[in-house]
Amino acid sequence: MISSILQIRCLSKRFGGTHAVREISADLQRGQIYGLIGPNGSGKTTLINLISGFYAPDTGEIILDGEELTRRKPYELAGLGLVRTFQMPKTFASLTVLENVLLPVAGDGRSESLDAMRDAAFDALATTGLTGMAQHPAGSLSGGQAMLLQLARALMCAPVKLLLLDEPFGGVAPALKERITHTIRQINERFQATVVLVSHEMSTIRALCSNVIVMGNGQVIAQGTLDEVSASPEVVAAYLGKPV
Amino acid sequence: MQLLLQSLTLALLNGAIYALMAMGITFIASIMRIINWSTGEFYMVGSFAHLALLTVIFPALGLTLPMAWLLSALLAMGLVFVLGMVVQRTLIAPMHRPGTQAFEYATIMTVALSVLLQNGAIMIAGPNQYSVPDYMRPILLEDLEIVLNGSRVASGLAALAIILLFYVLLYRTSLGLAFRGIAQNRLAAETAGLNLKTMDMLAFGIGTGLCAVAGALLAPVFLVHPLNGAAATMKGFEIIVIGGIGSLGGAVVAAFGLALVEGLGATFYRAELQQLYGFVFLIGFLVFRPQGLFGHRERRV
Amino acid sequence: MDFELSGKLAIAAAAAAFLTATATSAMAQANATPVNIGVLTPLSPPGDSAAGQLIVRGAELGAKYVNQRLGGVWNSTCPAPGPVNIVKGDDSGLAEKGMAALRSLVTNDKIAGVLGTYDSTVALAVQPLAEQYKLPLLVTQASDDKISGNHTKFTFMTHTIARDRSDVVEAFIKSYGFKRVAILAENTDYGTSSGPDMQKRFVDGGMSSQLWIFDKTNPDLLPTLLQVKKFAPDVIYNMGVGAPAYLIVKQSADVGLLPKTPMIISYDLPIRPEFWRNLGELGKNMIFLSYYQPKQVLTDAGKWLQEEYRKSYNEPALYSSLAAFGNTIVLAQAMNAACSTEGEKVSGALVKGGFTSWNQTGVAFKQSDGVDWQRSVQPIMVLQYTKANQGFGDATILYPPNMKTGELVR
Amino acid sequence: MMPQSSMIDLLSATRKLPASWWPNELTPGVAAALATAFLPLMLNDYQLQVMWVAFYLAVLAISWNLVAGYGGMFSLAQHALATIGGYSSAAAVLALGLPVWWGVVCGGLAAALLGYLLGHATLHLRSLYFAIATWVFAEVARQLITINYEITRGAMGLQVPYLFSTLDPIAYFYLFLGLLLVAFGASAILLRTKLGYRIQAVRDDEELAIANGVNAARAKRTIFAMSAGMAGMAGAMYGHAVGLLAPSQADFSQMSLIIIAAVLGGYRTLWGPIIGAILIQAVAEMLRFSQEGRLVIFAALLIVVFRLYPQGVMGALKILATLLRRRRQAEGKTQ
Repeated sequence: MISSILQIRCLSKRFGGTHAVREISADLQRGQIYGLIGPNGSGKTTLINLISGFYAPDTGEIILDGEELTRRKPYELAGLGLVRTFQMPKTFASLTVLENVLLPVAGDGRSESLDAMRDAAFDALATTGLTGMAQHPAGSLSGGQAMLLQLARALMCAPVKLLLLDEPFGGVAPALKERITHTIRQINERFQATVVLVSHEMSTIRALCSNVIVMGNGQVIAQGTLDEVSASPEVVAAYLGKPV
Repeated sequence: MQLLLQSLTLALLNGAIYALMAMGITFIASIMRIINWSTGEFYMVGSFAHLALLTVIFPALGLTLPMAWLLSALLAMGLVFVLGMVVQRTLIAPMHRPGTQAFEYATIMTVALSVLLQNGAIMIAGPNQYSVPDYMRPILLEDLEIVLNGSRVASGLAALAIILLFYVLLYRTSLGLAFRGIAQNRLAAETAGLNLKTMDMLAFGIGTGLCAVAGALLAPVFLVHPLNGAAATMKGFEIIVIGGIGSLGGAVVAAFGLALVEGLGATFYRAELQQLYGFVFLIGFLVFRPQGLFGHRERRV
Repeated sequence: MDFELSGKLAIAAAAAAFLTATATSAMAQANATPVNIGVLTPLSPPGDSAAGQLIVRGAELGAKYVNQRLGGVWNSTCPAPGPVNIVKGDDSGLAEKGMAALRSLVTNDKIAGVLGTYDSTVALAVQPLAEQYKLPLLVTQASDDKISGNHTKFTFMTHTIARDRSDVVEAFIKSYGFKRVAILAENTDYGTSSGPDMQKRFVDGGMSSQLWIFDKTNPDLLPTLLQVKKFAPDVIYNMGVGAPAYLIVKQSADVGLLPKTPMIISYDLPIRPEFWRNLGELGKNMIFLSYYQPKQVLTDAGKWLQEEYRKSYNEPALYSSLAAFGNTIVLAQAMNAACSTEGEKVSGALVKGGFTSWNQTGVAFKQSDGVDWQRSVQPIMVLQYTKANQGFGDATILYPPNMKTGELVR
Repeated sequence: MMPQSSMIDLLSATRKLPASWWPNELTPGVAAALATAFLPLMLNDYQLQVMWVAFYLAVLAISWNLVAGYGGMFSLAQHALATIGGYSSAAAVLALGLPVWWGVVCGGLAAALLGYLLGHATLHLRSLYFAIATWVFAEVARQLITINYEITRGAMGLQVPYLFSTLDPIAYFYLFLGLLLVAFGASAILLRTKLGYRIQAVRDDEELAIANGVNAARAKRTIFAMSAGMAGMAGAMYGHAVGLLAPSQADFSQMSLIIIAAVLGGYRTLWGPIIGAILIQAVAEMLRFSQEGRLVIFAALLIVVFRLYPQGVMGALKILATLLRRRRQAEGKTQ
């Protein structure tokens, strides 16, 4: 039985003179929640963009559940079970919240009718606590609610194999953080989905993640439990900006 | 040979004129991220203001100045600068509402404005075409058997001077620095403490003023009538695409390139396709280099 | 009884008196009812609104003339129904707008006839409607020969078609011994119908001729003119209308064609006051086609028009205005001749012909073969200015030979 | 636990779900069309002519609203696509000898094909460049039709056969009413299909749509081609209703009119283009005393309405409805 879900081999990406991601290799296990941490500019968002197909890598390959992703179009990835959220919570502002949640079902390559997925959509809304907003335009949501909406959409991308979350707690009211944590757990449990969580909040990382990956200067500099990596001298150096 | 030489000379003069025509639309597009569809109409308003100043108001005041045409053209530019700012503040700025795509809404507004100004001019100005007296006597290059229209030369030189002044404004003043910052990144510029409202208003005023001075300078060459702005709109759009939005140098190079392509194509191949040569040139850019000559690709995400 | 009877009689008499009075006043009112004549012409883009305005001016002055000088329509032999009134219909130069405007003129304004069409497309589109409504349609300035070639009962044409102009220009050019003719035609119905026709004529006649069609919205004609220069013509025929006509003159000078090469402007643009303001010295020696000349003896109506036009607009009337004026008074005369405003009768009267217009030629619509079906041919003159700022009246008449007043100045 | 208001929302949400292919907007649309079908009993020829031209303009405005309003592609070629539809139909009828109805179909298909190719070439461009690119396409089409006058008769106008043997505007009134109903119904249904959601999602946020599995490029191309086909078919019918084609139909002033109609009525609304087109025609007829000023007044009207209510007449109506509802609720409370 293969328990590995995502394999990254020698992934690199340059922007002009800056080497945003350099030769990263990693292997993520099915059903785990990973924390992806590192100082600002260490390449976390670039890595997410590479895995989700928004950037084409200069070198390297990404394999999701045995499928090579690098040659896939970004929109095909959702159908393969790879779902991501954005740092600035994005919504389809002129569609209603309900329509937002149903949108993945309207994506290319999905055969279910919108009608058949209605109950699932309401389930997703209930999980994220947005039921009362179903008929409101998504543009009227607060930042935290919009983040929850992203997760509700993720629930509709079933079955989710890999969920990439870019700063889901940034600027979110404390009351909603609980909801977000709860939803992430739900997705993780329901689909046995692997979650990669980029965050600066160590308390939520500690609460959610079994494993932590630390990036610094475009490379993975440490991996392990939070306690293990906190003890690593490279990590301390990267955060404090001192040479090793 | 003589034909080629003459064609090249004329293309060079046209290039300067096209550059001035396009400067305003490019500038507004780079700052405000909208297309000013009423570019041609501000050009037309400028030409009428110039006509009125030069042939009615100056004589009525008993003004007889050397280079009165230049003064009059600059006054026309000033008038339209103010008009442009008023239009921006009252009609275009309010369209930047949250939740709307500013580009579409502002563009629709300028389309409506162009219909209003054009047909208003038809109503007010009537059916005739006007011109102003030539600015300079024709220049005869006898060895080459080339005649140059004095007004073309004068307006071409004035155009170059204005472009140079505009260059100084953009690259040697703090206001220019602010404009360039906004053109790069509106959000960052706002965070840096620039008042985008005021800057947008100024940018629209300057852009329309540049269109207007083009119309004024070209009054003896391309005449004054309600529909004379069509060429300015057309050249402006072509040059925006070829030169790349936000690049002053790109616009100037594109203007000369366009004038050359059109001039040579129409002189040495079929003349009735003149405007289509420019379009083909432009389509080439859209397909192979959509960011234009000096524009930069925007990073996504 | 008696009282009752006389009472009844009195009431009856009073009623009769009342009825008579009402009827008379109603008739008086009916007499004052204006006869509406429609002017269907381009007054907004994409149509050529400049031309449309001139046509409207001519038609309105035509109505004024009919009312002041002819005493309205049905003035002599029939009980007069009243003055003529002009109703404008804007066709924007578009066929569909023209149809709607004509239907509006018929339904809302109950027009008794329509004139003014400027674009051939509009004329061709409304022609079947005029048949349907039995409405006399006087085509003022559309020049496609299909219009008269369609042989419809209610369409009448006073405008020159490609062939007429070609005839005159060809005869003129031949008589002065020109051998190489450059034709510059705009890409409107005017240019694309006459330009190729004329070039073919010249080539068939053993001359050398080349045709350039240019876009009306393109203000930079220098490349075209450089080709013209390479062709080295001994005469240039300028078929621009409005702005392009001026631009051809100005830019011909820029490439050195003017003042060496004679240039013919295809219509009477040079008689306008802004001609000299716009062109100055360049206008010297300009040859142009005109449908009249001030020294030519105009009819009383024509003289009246020029005077009134100058009073109203402070400039001489151009052909567009003259033609619309002529159409208006011809239509009024036809109504008078028919003693009716019914389309059938008016068009019958029009075919009988014999109307006064602004020039001495008069107007008659014979049902001749081909393109001369119900078309009144107007004489065309070729004039030339010989000095800068010359008055229109002082221009030399070069053609036709029987009106010639001087020699061509090169 | 759940507050009462959100329970109500939930219930109404369940009702308003995109469950059925029959969209809510379609019922009043069909009702209005049926009511309109009786209008010829009251209207004269001229009014019928004005109405059918309004319907034609409404169809073009609907097709433009579909790409620009719902699809976020600010195209400026709708008038040219309609013109191309007209000339393609003329080619099919005059050169190939096909029946007029087949010509109309050919016109729609030709415009759809060109629209697809144009979309393929330009849809990757950013909004500003895309607008200019489509404008260039329109301008090239206009100039080519004008220049090749030996084939198209250029500005002299190409005479084409009428669709019906009669010139009676009643026939064309019903023809264009039918076309309008089809165009309205098709867009109402389309917006409730998966493709409709895809394109609206792409309009709101292309990246997010892609991340949710939407092939944005394909959705845009498809909508663009459908809208072009709608315009082309309308243009072809127009040609056979007027009996004449001319390059002036591809003049930019016609595009301005389409934009004014769609935006005045209500940008990004289903009813807006129809209301706008009819309003424009009605105002034009009321302004018959000032024909030259017609476009000036339209433009001024658009500027004022658009400035106050960016959602056009539909937006103003919505605000009015909300105010009325609030007042009624307030009255209900006081009683």
